[in-house]
Amino acid sequence: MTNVLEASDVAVHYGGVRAVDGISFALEEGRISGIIGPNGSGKSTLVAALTRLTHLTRGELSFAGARYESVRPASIASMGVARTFQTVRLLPDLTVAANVQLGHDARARRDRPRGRGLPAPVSQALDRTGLAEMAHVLPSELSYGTQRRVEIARAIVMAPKLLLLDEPTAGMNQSERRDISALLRQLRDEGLTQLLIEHDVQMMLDTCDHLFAMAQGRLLTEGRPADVVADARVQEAYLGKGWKAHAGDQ
Amino acid sequence: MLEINDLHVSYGHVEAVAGVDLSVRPGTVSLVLGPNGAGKSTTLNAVAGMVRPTSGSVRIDGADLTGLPAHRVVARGIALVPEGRRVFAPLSIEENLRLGGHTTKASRAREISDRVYEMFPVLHDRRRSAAGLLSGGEQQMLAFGRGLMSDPAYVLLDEPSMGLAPAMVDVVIEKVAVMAEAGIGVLMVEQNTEAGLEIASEVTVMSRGSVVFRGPSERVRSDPSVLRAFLGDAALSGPDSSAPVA
Amino acid sequence: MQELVATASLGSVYLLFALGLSAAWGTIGILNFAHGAIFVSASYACYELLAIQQLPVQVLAVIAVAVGALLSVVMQVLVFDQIRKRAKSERAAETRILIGGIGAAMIPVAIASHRTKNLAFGLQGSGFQASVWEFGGVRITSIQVVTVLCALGAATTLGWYLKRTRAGLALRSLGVDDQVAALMGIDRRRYAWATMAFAGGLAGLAGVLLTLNLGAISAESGDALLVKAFACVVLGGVGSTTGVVVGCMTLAASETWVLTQTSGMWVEAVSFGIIFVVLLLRPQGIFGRQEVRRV
Amino acid sequence: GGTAAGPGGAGPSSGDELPETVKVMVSVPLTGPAAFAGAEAEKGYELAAAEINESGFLGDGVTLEIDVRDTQASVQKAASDVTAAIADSEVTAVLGSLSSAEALAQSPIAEKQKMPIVYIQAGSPGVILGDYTYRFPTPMSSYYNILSEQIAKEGWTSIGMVYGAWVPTLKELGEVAIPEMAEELGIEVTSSVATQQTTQDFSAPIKQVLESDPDVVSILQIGPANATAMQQLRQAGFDGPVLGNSSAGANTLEPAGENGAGMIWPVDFAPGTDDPASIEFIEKYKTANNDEEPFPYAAEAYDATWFVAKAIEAAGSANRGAVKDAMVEMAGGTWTGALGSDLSFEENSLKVNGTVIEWDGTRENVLYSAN
Amino acid sequence: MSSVYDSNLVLIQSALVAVLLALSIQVPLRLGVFSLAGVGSYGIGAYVSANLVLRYELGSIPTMALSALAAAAVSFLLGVVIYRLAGLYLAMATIAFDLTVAVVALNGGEWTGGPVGLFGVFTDLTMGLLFAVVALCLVAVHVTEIGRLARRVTTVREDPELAASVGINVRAYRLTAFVVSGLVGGLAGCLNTLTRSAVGLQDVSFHLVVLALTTVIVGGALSWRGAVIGSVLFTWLPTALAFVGDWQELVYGAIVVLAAIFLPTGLYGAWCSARRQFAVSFVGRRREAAVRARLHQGNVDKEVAAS
Ligand SMILES: Nc1ncnc2c1ncn2[C@@H]1O[C@H](COP(=O)(O)OP(=O)(O)OP(=O)(O)O)[C@@H](O)[C@H]1O
Ligand SMILES: Nc1ncnc2c1ncn2[C@@H]1O[C@H](COP(=O)(O)OP(=O)(O)OP(=O)(O)O)[C@@H](O)[C@H]1O
Ligand SMILES: CC(C)C[C@H](N)C(=O)O
Ligand SMILES: [Mg+2]
Ligand SMILES: [Mg+2]
Repeated sequence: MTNVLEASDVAVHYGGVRAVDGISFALEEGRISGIIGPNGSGKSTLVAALTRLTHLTRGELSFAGARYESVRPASIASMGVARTFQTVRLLPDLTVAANVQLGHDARARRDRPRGRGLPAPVSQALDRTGLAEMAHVLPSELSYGTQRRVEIARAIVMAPKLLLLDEPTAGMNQSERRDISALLRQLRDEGLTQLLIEHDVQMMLDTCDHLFAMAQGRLLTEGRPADVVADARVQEAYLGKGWKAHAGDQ
Repeated sequence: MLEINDLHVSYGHVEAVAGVDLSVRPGTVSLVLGPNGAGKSTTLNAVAGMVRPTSGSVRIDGADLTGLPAHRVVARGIALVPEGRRVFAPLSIEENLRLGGHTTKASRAREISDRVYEMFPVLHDRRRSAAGLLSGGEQQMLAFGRGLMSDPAYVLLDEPSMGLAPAMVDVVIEKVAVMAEAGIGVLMVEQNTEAGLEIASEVTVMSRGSVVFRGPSERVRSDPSVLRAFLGDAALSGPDSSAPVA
Repeated sequence: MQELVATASLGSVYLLFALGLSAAWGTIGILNFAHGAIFVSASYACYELLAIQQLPVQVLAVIAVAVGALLSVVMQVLVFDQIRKRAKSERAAETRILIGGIGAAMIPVAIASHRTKNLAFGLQGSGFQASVWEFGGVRITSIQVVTVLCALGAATTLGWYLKRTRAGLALRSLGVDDQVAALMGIDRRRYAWATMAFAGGLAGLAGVLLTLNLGAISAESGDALLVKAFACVVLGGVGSTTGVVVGCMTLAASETWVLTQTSGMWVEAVSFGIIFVVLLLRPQGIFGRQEVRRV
Repeated sequence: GGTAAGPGGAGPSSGDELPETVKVMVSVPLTGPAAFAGAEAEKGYELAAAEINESGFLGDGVTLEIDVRDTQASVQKAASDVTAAIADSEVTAVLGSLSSAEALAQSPIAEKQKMPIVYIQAGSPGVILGDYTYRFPTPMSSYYNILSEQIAKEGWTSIGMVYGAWVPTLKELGEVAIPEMAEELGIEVTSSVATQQTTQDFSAPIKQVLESDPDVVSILQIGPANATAMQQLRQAGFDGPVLGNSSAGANTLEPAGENGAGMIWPVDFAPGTDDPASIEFIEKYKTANNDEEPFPYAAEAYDATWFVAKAIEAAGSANRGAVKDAMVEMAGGTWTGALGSDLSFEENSLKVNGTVIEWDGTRENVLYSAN
Repeated sequence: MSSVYDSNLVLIQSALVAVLLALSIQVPLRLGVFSLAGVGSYGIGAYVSANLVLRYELGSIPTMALSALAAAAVSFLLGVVIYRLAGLYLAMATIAFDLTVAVVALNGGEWTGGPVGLFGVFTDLTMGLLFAVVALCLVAVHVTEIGRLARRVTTVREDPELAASVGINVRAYRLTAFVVSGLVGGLAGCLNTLTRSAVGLQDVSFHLVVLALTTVIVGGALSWRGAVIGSVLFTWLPTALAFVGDWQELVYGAIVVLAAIFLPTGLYGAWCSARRQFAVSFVGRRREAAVRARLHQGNVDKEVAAS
């Protein structure tokens, strides 16, 4: 198995805050990797570093074997990396379809195939995220959970080699999450490598092939999801009693 | 008692909430469930005065608050912790909390903020830094803490556990239970159904802007199929049926 | 030495004017381009009043403050509140508020210039004559002293109020997100009116003091001051009271320096060059806070 | 048709007889910063037109109609007025703006499209372009040196200046006319500070000028700035004589009160004159305007209107080309009117002798007239 | 007809120039760059073109090309320098730039004619060419308002970080905004000089900044059509208001205030929403209703039911 992305000794410090503090890891091709970790442990900052949206205090990044820690953020997309944001970032004046099309624009220069219809990949992405009926609505008219689906659709339509998802299902209920989880797995089966951040441990267990646990900007442990979740340090730092009770039920 | 009667809210000619009845007794937690777009947030926003209901009424102990602007609703003892955190990004954590206590006596506000810091030590560590720099979960903690600062009689929580790590979800849920014990009426929208059900005494399920099920939470806890029965058709429609995800 | 006096007095005039502008902009997010018109109108109202009734300057100052405050609140109610109510987002409202202010400014200025036939007007009807003191070759007028004291007093009070009081914090929160501020129990309108009254009052005071200081102003005098005050606020950093003070004094010092050291042809170039360079080094102004933004 | 600079209208056709109405357009600022001057000028235009029509100067049954338009202090509007006049085949001539910026926009259009235009005031070089453009009177800089007499008489030997470099007329005075006059008199210019349009506080430049310790200070500003500069000059401790310019007139100095007293400046026209033609105008003006005394703008406008009327009469035609020819002829001779008697033209601008006046804190007094 | 055209010729020319000046502010605005440097470019274009004609006797087309390029080059350098600034800070820095150009114009000696300016700038510019040049600019801007480019422009304005994540080089877009603003602004200044045959200090002043901004905002900030509407309106307004005499400034001000309040998206925006309203209420109501109905359907919490 080859590694799509490798990071070595990555650190991001903001003044005295060591948001990410020396992390090395690799994302294997064709797998869904997950990151769990307490709030403020540096997960989103790590994604920002991987997508060059924040500076690196130190460390090296490589994608498909090529170093990229000093390219500009806009080149990340053409490398084949797409992402969603932890907070919904949609353009309020564009319809849902146009917001999704923005992702499509990144890879296609022609945007109107025939007539006035949407390009095939766009309609497909809308279908897969359950947004087909809402294509011509403005984001402000959607509820929070539905807005998050648009974020996901915009990322997958870019047909990336690597997809980074920062809490894509926050604000969704369990069954909606299961749908998204199924979608992600299907995408994996189609060969898409993914990095998923979620606080829903059950979902992570169901979705991920590999799990990283972070705490205080460092990697606590990594491995098979069930093993990581069973790790005492992870239980201590992250899961709390609620999970134990739930795990007992199972 | 907080009573919501036949509440209707429209955005333009879309009716987001179409005749919702709800009530919250002091000292209890009332849980609202429902799919995305059901109108849960809209209901809470209408109670808090963020949007104007088109008809229906909101009362506390018989006194009418329907359509009052948000700042006057706060004065009547209702606090809303809005969806999506919405902390004052450029202001410090401390200032965010002080703003939460804008209508509270200074000494009382200090007392509450001490408790918030105790609950979320990370907020205390970073109390002078700008709220906008916090991680998503940390901001959620701050938003929750800020909501407590007004020392409300009723608190409306819109997905308080969103983005929180499991251990923090426990802290928040526990805190909500404590609040209810102290006599505060809690109206909570929560996607983390299990956690919510643990402390709720009543459950309401909304779909398409109206209430489709209401009952005591024991009934749901002991027999989950009850919920499904009440959700009926709605359970079968939605993105799942029309737009296969998997 | 005399340069220092000139700087302090010019800077204080800028300051009195800029403080109000900055107070409304840095808190409730209203960059009022009618501030100059309010300033002129207050002074003009005093001038009209003097034609009817002889009044001492102290009374005139009070009247100017009242007129300025009133006009400013009227603009808030009739223009800015209305724009806010209809704008989709804060950003969309920002430019419209600018334009609304520009339009609103034309109205009182048109009245004043019609009535004065575009001629200079002054407050000599008050019979006020500034005393001139001389200390070791340095000449200071009583009006200069009063202007400096008023400006510094107002700046100190404002700075303290915004930083230390509950209301000050509430005001700052309104500038960030007024919907959530309302959820905290903050009455947006009341604060907005109070702020605008304060800003307008200061503009009125500045109007009278400047008219006495210069002897005469005309209906258009507000415009030039507006650009400079805007520059001072940006230079110092929006939302920082210390910043406004520093911004005003910096601009005044550079202007005085250029005017006294050179033939004066390049004054504007030097002062705008300074603004340019400062913004390059500190994009958020000297005392401004960096925008809080994370990815 | 033609180039973008405008259409080529022919104007009233040449004939042996004048039409019943001869149309002349007036385009001056009646609003904005120069409105006070425009309003005074308007009285002059109207007084002259009334007189011309009452006396039947253009012949029996021929009336001169003046169409007054406000340039609204806008250069575009001023230019568009002239284009409109050119397009209107009934308009014979234009009485152009008194502000340099507006006149500069009007002149090329008029010259190119062959429309006679007569300005007042507008003191920039580019205003007079050729045989279609005339001005009453020459710019202030051309008669400013009549102040030499006073300077020599008082024995002043040094001068310092604070001048508004953004006004063409004042820049010309500050950088050319006064230095030349000083050189001629053998006196020293000790300091010269330029101010900008946005300068409102003059204490710094005044301080710089006073440091060089001149006998006399020259304050060259527009409108309220004159009053301010005088007040600050006095507060800075200078109580000597001050040379000004004619835009300190029209009671502009009143707000400075006592501090304004002692400023002297030359004008092309002053009510205290002893020229018989001027006195005649003053009497007529007073009768028409409740005994008010005329400002120079009214006298200039009065003469400009008469200039047009006389050209039409001499041409015996309302045709623009014919009127222009008449104007060329007249500009070669002498002129007697409100501005004085037997005056000559220089490059299509009326040369005036000038009068020196002094502001005493409440009114203007004539010190002397040049001859 | 032709006499109406003739007598309004100057107004038509002014409107055409105003359209370009408005575009020079609007284009950066659409990219989220609150730059008012277009007015400085206008001044540069105005003075450069006057010199090209007076000194080198160039024809109108080379004059236009060279003065637009000169302004664009300066604007580009400005962009490189102040790229980091945002919002009203950028606005202030660009105002400072404009006023600096004004100071240079005042002190430029024989190159600028100082306060007098330069005059007698006659060329072979025809109305046809003038119309053609403006139309060309409008077409070029129109291309950025449709399809892919429009979406990308919107993204750069609304959310630069999102833009980067979908592969847009934000810096390049923003610098392009400066260049385009310089080109169009410079061209506007050049055309103003060539049509009026004179240039002076009034051609680069704060007043012009205010006018251009007002034009764009009242006309509509998000489309060239807004710039056109605004320019026509503000060019004709003074003439149209002549009948109110002395009070026209007052009426003018009131109109601007009312537009700021009641037309949150400008005149063009108001026209668009009126059209949309019409479409919704008479044509698409049924379709819209169907969409809305779908919006309300969510899926159900099967997890709860199953657990
Ligand atoms: N720009 C910044 N300046 C200062 N501190 C920052 C900045 N960005 C992030 N931090 C801090 O770095 C830490 C890591 O933040 P990050 O958002 O990566 O956490 P996270 O793991 O994504 O948390 P969550 O699960 O709550 O989203 C937090 O404590 C946060 O406050
Ligand atoms: N500002 C708005 N304009 C128009 N429609 C809106 C607006 N806000 C919400 N809606 C619509 O109202 C309905 C109810 O939305 P609401 O946000 O209350 O749902 P919700 O139950 O809170 O969903 P979620 O779980 O996703 O937060 C949705 O169909 C949504 O599309
Ligand atoms: C009215 C005057 C102040 C005009 C001035 N003489 C000029 O040339 O513009
Ligand atoms: Mg995060
Ligand atoms: Mg919601």
